[in-house]
Amino acid sequence: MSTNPGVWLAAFFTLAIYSFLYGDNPAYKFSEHLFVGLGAAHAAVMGWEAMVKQAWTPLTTKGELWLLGALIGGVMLLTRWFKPIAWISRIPLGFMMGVAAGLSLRSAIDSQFWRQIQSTLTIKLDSANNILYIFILFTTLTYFLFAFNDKSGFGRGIKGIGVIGQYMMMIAFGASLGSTIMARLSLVIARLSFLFKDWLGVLQ
Amino acid sequence: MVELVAGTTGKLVFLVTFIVLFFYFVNRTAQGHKLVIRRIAGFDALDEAIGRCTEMGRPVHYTFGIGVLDANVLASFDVLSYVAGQCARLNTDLIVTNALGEVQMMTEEIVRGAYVNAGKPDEYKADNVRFVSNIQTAYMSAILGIFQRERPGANLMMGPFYAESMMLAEAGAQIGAIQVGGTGRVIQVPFFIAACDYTLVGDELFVAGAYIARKPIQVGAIYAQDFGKWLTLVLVVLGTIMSTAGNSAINDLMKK
Amino acid sequence: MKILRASLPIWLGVIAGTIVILALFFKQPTGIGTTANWFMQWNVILASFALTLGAGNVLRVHGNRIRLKSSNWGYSWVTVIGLTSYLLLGVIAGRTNTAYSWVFDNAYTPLSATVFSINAFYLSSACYRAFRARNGHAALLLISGVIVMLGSVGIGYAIWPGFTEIKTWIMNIPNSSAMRGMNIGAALGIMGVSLRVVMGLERGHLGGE
Amino acid sequence: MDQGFFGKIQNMDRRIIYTILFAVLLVPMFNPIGLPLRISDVTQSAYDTVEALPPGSLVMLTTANAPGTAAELEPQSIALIKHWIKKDFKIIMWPSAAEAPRFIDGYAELLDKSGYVEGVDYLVLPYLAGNETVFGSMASDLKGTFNMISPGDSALWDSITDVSDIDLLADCGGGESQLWAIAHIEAKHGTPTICLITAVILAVRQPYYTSGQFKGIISGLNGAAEYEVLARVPGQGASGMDAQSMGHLWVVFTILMGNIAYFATKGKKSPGGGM
Repeated sequence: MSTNPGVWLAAFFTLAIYSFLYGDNPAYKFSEHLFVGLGAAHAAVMGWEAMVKQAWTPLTTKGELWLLGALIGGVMLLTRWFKPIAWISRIPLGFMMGVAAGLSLRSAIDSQFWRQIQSTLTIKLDSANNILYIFILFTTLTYFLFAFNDKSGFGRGIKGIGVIGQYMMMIAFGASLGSTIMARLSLVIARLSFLFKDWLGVLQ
Repeated sequence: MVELVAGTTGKLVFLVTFIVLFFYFVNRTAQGHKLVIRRIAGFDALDEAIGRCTEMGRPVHYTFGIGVLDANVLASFDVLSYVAGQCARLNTDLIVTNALGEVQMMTEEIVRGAYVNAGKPDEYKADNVRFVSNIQTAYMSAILGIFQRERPGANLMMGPFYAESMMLAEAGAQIGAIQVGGTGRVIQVPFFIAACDYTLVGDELFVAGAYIARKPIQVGAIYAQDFGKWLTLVLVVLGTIMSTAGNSAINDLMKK
Repeated sequence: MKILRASLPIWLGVIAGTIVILALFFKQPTGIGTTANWFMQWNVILASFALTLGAGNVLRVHGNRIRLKSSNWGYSWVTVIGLTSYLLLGVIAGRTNTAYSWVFDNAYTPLSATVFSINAFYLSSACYRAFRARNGHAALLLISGVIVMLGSVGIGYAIWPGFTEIKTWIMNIPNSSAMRGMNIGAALGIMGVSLRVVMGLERGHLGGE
Repeated sequence: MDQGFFGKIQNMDRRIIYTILFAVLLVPMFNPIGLPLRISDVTQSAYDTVEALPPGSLVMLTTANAPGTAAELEPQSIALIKHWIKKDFKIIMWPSAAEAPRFIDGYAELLDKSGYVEGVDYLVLPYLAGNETVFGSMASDLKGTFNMISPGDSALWDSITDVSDIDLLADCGGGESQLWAIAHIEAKHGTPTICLITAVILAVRQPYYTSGQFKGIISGLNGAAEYEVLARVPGQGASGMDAQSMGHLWVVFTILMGNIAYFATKGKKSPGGGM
């Protein structure tokens, strides 16, 4: 059995969280509340360090004045804690939203849309697997057509193809769920190995 | 002097076409042409979920997931403002939990706005729009606690979800809440499918504003997106047939 | 002042977004690329500031609970004390400080890892209910899920080697193509929403209409 | 109310499922069975991509590893880095998430022990917030993004000008970061990219492997175990595989029981499955 107080502490937290599987209790409540605090603090510390390294130090030691824009924007973000001037925080927020939207449009059009289609177009319909691949892609994408009236004959036709797509998606979802079990069990195995190896020392 | 980056001409042409069509359809809707959108069960289920909470006298829980402020969050805002309006009208408590400081600020305004619009500004409870944590696991543990202690009758999850989707959906199922999940992050959809009563799959979430609020701008966007899908369908069928015949014209064109 | 409040955020978003998008397409004039780089680097710094907002939010929520003596308010003290002491330690002594790392390794890490691992239990009980062949959808979900589960581990292979082969086929053909279809659909949805922001038509994120 | 045997199974208390799951995971941990391991095509390609690079190549690891995902990502990362050390690569490491720096501390220690010199043979870049933006920024101006490193600070850093000098990018994480890596870095510079991911997201990353945007994928604890075998670097990955097998078997068993009970009682509605 471990004599390291850190290991004992870690073991306490591990058991406290698992106790929630049985039901809510004070040990869980304590751990949950402590974790919320530690989590917020760690994020803030990382934010602070990155800000100092990337903006403050180069600005003050190397005189990189263009960084001033970002620092002012950052301070404007913090105005939200002061009700009368909280609106100022929307200015950098608008900027951030713009950059984020621009970048996500870039990656959506390029790697998620264009190159995925390009890769599809190199497929030759010369084997059952390839034909099936295109068929499933076609029906799935049809499911995501929205702009039609589902009462018209045309609409019913599209909907029919979409229903096939829905069945195909179910196969994909099943595959996801199946491969997820593996991922999640790994986490439990790691915790159990901590408890029985590092803490209790009964496992080699 | 203007010079394009090699291999981007095709994408640029597509983007410009997309924008032109977008404005064309926005104009048409604004002029009063009725544009139709197919039925989406997940959105229709929102009323059922809220209504059940009203009958049982239990609160509705609404959350965005842990992801960054992106397209999913924006779409979710439209759903939230509808849900908050219905809750205000039916005098049902609404608990909103958040993982992003920026989103918290915006949700407070959306929920308060909905209560004001319903003529019940005094019934807005600031304490019910809660920032929980920006760390994923802390966010999960806090919401598990809320489920056990406040027992919401409906759990609505719309936004950029990561691994928290499975835990929240299963914890919601365990307390017997009626659940609607929706995310554009396709990978998390299976977990909602497994444990929710209704699921908005991928792109369906982005239709929220157009479907629920029928805003012309959003309806226009849906039509432009459908154009992109039709184009893809045609390209895929034509392109693979041509590629089988040994002709790579479309692919060469897309490389330009 | 009113213009500043309502329009400036939108316009900054429009300018920033447009430049970032144009930089994907235009090599010349070089100014576009350079400005886009600046904007992205500013955004990285702004994001660091935004990270610190979370701590403020948590303090406000739990401060209110203590003040109003809401249910379980005693535990809110745990949050407030944990947050402030760990934050001070990190800012004053730095992340690489021994005490900071000790708390990270022995409290933060086990808490986070254990909460995450609860997923395994919730997933198993969700599958227990969802994988029930009550209709065509659920039957397909069940069959593909079970095959992938057995095909992923040694024991599945030991029972019948075919599980591994069928699993590889499911992952490469039906799964890959359906996911590709969904990805393409979602990409177009993201494009629609992003364009609305970049063109200044979306205001929801700046606090209502 | 008497539900009968099958009724009871259908509404089995989840705590029973949980308790037995704990037990079946523990047994093989004490008594390893030694079940066979199959190398999957995605892991093989990842290994081949690394193996094909000449010694002394410059590689970069961007990691979003966190305590929640470390059970899977840590064994993968260690196996990959050990392989890199064998190949004598120059290594740049960057934490792309706030929880990742603590893990990079560990990798740096491993490199130090193998005779690597910080700044010359390997370099750790500091964490920057901003998620996707950082990847976009790195792709267009690597040196500007990490402006805190001055000329003269690191011989390795001085020897490169931008991302195109990097011969292989490995992105590790359970979130979106791999997509950002290919959307910005791979798309712009054609940098060969492999990813280290949790088994959960393999299903959605597969199309990007088929299209060649990823040159290989190491996924989940089994991916780590497979990579350990391929690169001949024994590690933690293989040790959990028997417990995995038993856990899967139990979950499949509960699902089968649930179905039998469902058909025996002609089933009542339970939640899930709505679309």
